[in-house]
Amino acid sequence: MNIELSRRAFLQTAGAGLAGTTLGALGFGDIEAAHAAAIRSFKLANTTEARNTCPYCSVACGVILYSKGDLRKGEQAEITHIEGDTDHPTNRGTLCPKGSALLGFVKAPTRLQQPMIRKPGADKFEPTTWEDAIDRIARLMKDDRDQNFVATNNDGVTVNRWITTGFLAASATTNETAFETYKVVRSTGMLVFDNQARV
Amino acid sequence: MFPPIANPSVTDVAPRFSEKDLVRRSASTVPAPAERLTEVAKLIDVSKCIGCKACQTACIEWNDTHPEVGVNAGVYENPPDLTPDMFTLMRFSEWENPETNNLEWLIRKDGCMHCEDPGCLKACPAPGAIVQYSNGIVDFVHENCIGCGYCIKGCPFNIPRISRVDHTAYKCTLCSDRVAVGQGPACAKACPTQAIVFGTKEEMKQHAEGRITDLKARGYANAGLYDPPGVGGTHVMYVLHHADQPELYSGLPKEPRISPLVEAWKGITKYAGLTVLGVAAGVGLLHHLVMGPNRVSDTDEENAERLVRSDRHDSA
Amino acid sequence: MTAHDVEPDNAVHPGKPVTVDRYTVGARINHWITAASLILLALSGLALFHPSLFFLSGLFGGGQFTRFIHPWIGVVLFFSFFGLFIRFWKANLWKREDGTWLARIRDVLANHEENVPEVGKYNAGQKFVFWAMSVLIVILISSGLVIWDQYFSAYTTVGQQRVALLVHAIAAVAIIGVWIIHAYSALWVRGTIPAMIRGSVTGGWAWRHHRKWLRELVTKPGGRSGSKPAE
Amino acid sequence: MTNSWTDIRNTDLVVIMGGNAAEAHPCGFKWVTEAKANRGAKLIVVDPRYTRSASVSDLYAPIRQGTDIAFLLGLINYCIENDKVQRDYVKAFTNAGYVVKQGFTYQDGLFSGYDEAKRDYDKSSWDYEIGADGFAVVDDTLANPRCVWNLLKNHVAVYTPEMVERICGTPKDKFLKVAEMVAECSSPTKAMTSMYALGWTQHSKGSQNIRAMAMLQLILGNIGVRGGGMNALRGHSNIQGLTDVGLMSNLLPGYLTLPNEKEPDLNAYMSTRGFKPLRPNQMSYWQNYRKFFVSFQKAMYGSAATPENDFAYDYLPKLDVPGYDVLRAFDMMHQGKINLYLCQGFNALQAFPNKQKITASLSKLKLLVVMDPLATETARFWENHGAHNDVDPSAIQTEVIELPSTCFAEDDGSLTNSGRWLQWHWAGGTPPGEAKRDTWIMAQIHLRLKELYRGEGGAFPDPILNLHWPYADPGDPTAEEIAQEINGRALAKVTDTADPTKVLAEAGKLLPGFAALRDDGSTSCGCWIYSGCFNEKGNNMARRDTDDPDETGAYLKWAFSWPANRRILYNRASADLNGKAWDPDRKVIEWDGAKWSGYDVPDIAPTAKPGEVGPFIMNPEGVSRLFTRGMMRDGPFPAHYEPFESPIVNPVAPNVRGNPAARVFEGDFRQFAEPASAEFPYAATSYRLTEHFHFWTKHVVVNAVMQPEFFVEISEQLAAEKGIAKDGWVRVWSKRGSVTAKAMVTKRIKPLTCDGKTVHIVGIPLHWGFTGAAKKGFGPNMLTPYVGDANIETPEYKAFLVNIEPVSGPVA
Repeated sequence: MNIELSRRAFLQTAGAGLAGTTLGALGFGDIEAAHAAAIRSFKLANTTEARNTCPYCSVACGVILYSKGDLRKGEQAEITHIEGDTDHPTNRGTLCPKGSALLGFVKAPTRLQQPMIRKPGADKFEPTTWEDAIDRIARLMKDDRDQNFVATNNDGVTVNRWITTGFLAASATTNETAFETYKVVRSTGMLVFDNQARV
Repeated sequence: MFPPIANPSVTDVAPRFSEKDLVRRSASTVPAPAERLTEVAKLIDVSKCIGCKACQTACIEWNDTHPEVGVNAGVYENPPDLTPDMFTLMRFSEWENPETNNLEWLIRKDGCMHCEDPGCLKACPAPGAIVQYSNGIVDFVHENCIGCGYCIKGCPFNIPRISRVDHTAYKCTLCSDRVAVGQGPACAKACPTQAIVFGTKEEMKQHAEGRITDLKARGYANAGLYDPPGVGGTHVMYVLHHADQPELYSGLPKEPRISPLVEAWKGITKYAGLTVLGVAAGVGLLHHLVMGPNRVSDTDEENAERLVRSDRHDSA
Repeated sequence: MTAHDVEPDNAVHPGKPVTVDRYTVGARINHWITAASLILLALSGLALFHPSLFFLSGLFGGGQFTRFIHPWIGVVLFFSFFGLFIRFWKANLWKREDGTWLARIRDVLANHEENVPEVGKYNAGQKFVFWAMSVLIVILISSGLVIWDQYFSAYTTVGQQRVALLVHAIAAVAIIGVWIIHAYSALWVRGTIPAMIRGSVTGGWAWRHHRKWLRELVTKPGGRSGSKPAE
Repeated sequence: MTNSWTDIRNTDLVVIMGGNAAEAHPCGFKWVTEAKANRGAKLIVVDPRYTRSASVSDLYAPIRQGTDIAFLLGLINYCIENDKVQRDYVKAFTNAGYVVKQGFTYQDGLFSGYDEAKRDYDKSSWDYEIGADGFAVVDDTLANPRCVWNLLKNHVAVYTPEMVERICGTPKDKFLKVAEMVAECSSPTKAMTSMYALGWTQHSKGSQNIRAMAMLQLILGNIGVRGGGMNALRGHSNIQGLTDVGLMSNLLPGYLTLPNEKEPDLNAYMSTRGFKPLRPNQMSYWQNYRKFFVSFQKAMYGSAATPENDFAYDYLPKLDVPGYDVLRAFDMMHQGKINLYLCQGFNALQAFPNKQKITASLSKLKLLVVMDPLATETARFWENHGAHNDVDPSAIQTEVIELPSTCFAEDDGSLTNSGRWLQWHWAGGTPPGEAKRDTWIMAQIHLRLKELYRGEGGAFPDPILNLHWPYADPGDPTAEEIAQEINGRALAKVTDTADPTKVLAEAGKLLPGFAALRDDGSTSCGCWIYSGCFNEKGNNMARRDTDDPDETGAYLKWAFSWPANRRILYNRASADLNGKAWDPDRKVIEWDGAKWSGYDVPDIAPTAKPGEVGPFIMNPEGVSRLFTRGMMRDGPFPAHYEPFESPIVNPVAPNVRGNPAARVFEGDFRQFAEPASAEFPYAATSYRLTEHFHFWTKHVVVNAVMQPEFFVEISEQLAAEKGIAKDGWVRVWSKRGSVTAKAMVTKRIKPLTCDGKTVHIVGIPLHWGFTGAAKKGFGPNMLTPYVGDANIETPEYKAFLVNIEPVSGPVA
């Protein structure tokens, strides 16, 4: 192929093309580029709502959990978004930096998934089953209680206390969990029993 | 209390504005929309802001961005700057007021101002990568973005950031997806003290008036609204206690405008440049047509041959 | 003085017509790499320069790739041109006759070269193109680095970047203008392009346009080879 | 809180002291900004640091941590001196006129009856003169030099503005400005609200900090009114509920107390409770104590609790010490006296003082069980994490079982907020992996234990075998079932005591409220103060009606507020002696000639006549107490005591170190720095940041982004003195441990001048550990002293001594 000719032709075309588009650029034409949708589709469409309260501080802001799937229909529900509940008189839909990021708590990589046990002296946890874990806890509790239960004090007064095992409740569990916990713990005679309100 | 933003609906609703409401489109022209939507605005009352960063976390959650866990750099700003994954940032500045001798901790939520005359859009070379709706929202369309970073240079507020992952520019969208279904932006909904409120621009100006009156009553004689005319006004406005000194708030520009350099680049240079090139090409063409090519004549060849021969004699 | 205008392996080959070596293979490859880079840069740069030319980004597979490749081609151009600069800078030093030549540019444009003084390897117009290219490429690469967002945005302020953008745009317009002169001249002055393709010109071409250079070549010891044509 | 979050909108002056509401409770703080914006309310912040609350305040006054009582008594002194007292309120609604026994004294920082060896008081002199009629002697003219008012006047006289400046480091002009603004609220038409939290509780005199402010609020007439009150912001979402339900060593639900071993039977137990009125006509509501107690025992033990066995009184353990609080528990553990420990979502390793002691204590356990949604440090106390948890796993013989529990998003139930609202929530997501609800876990433990006792017998199995367990699925009780149990049920028909024909509840039905409780075993009720939360009208905690007539912020139809859906406690005090609102614009309830009514549920019998029955119905006096008799361990009035670790010697009582009645364990005293220590010259304090919630949110990537790394805050002056660069690294150490941190050098902390000495403050936030998404870091509990408040044993986290130096970088 004759390079010189082809180059010449190309250069001439380019020159003409340039002149032509310069006119275009000065306002004598318009380029139609493909339009792309600017606005994201609304991500809460077709999700299921559940009313909840923020588990962090005691302002107890109302939040709405948005999920794919409906627990109330017996489905698996995956929470996809959490935001403030505007109907709530205290927070009126607002949330603090913790509340706004609640989804990250629900889905934290460090959420526990299964019961684990760490044997004495071991340097890591091993998986166990609920069955084994509860059995082990109950067994050790009973053994310790039977061994250390104080039925009467030195003065012969019935005291029925157990102080070699302790229970520490938190302060983000529900009142219902709290009361059931109270029943289970106190019925054993445990006195070393406290909750986060202490600190 | 300013009416809070209602809970979102989970039923599918059609967006209230779309392509047909564009008033500007980068590197292209759009037909004027039939009628302009009511202008919206976000008002940030710095005097009510407690710097809690709820706006930042709500923004991350809503926009599904993934900023990295950084380090502490001896300041409260985290991340240290806006990033492609952090569209808004609380900036903190400690200022000792020389008039009162009191410390003031001036905390400003930084982010896109949604200028009426957007410098980013002006600078953008990619058709349709930046659009402006008639309600005032300036939005980036990532499918069209080429990642050149011209928007950063165009922006008087230094807002857009280019992603190192997909090489497109990111900034606050004013939650266009929420506004499109009648919601307010995620940050405004989250803001615990309603330091951020959202509504029509007129409402926001009115609301600001009330706030400024309150601030003046508390001794802030220079309290005022930041809605800079240099960029045609903004759709994100501030109430400042010291409106006479916006620079105190981590360098909020006092009289922002699109840089004259950018104006020159996108104005005169663009047109003059192409004209010069067009003319140059045209002159060449014309010269060729009139004068024709400059050819070597047979005489020239003979002269050359003669020269070569004579020289051989000389040197022989 | 004369040595500047004569590349060591340039030679005159007697014959009919006489042929004169003008560019070595290396110089030609170097030139065409530079030329290709410059053209690609102009095309990709224009795509980013003006919306109506954005369609040119299609030549590069779209805006994203245009944005990506443009600065890299710039780097290629810079080093490639640097090679040309090393080769040719001496031959482009300004000489007395260049002033006269320039003063009589009208005659040149009117194809009346007989009225201008004899010039060496390059005439004043070519020297202008050479030095303009040199200066503009330095300006373009340095301003280009400042606005190469992907790697260098952190090293300058936005204010500096804005200056760089404007400078880059103006310099780019200028260099395209220079290029138009260069390319047009090559077209207009017939016989020039083969010099950069085959490496040689005819004796008549040299006599007509660069007589002084031809004389120097002829008088240069070993300036003439046998009758073998240049390969 | 005596009031609610939404009530703060009604205030004229907010005093944030001992808290940092804007940072720790941003959405509640909204109502402060609303009051400011809509009512022109003012905000005062008193804090060692210029906090984010201070950033929106009208007045900020610095204070040295641990000196709040001096500041507050200084305010009381100012108000009394300048006659800025709501005199009618004080006379009618406080014990100002009550005459105190001869023998009560306060001298050299000590009240009468101090026993240095026991670090305790004989409190017998701290009481009223009792008249021949059996009632307390009262001088309504306040002339008697031994009446509470005059004793108080004398007690606070030493706290002059100069003394406040000397102790607290608060410049006198700032203090006086605060005092002027506070004093204005003595007007019946002005209300001030106090918002406080752990900045007041986490001191060796935390309870007295709060009392001091409560006393100020009483003399200003701000208790019971809209926009007033003592508002504990509180920490966790259900810290109020867990306390209400009594999950503490010495408590039964509803603030009933566990018997001690000096109370062998129910009668002995009741003899010190069920208080008789100290003045004629008073309600003295604790007279109903027996009804609450018996109903609780019926809820616990059902048919096993009978009149014959004192309603299973012996099933309850009897205390030999005031309580096995966490500090005592870990001290016992440290001595090897505790074998098993179960943590239900409480990160003990990070939360308790002197981490080294906590690690050593946990290492002595046989078994540690942790139930938590997240991977806590406590469950991994045996794991080596370099300097952040420098232990040798092989040397730790504790078996650890970690049980995954659900989080809020995965269970139904109620939480009680700081405004006492019980709010129901609904699950929205499926639990991850094998995570189980706490209710399931606790049921499983109980059933397994019961099975073992049934099969094997053992030590006193009766309470376990007879624990009332009335759930449809015994292995998995539902939240609704338990909520109904808490509310209470009629076991037999319950009728009105005044009108036996009127049936309050048929047998088997849910009780309408605690007024229907009986002490004969015919009712059961898990937690009397919650009664009414889930009755025959339905689950009142789940109510979502936002109706709020006249926008008072009461929201009576939203959820349920204990007690009896009351939103403002002591709201009878919002009206004057005749039952008319002190401030007509701020009416809560008023007497219409026959009964009390208004925007809230009256906190008094609806027909109790205004002149006769006092507004503080839980007190046998019927009035509030400026002088608290023998009810506090460390004195009937607050007095300034320095923290146990203090940069100066107590200026008002140089010979008293710390709170003289605070309990200090053997060995811990040796680990305190001396007062005005040269070795540990800087006053440190610990606190939360708004970006994080305790040790949870470091597991949340977004929050880790917001505040990624442990740091300490110091003044520019201290940084210059020590050569510490902004963004540099520092080592901070106390007598108990050492941490490495990034330095945040700020103008927001300024050195104070106290007792003529420059006191530098070191601020230490608390959110980091060695698990989660944030950078690994230290907790302030590496440094904090092992001592608690004299009354409730909350650890002294807010004031201790450290030293600081620049270092080149973190030790690996």
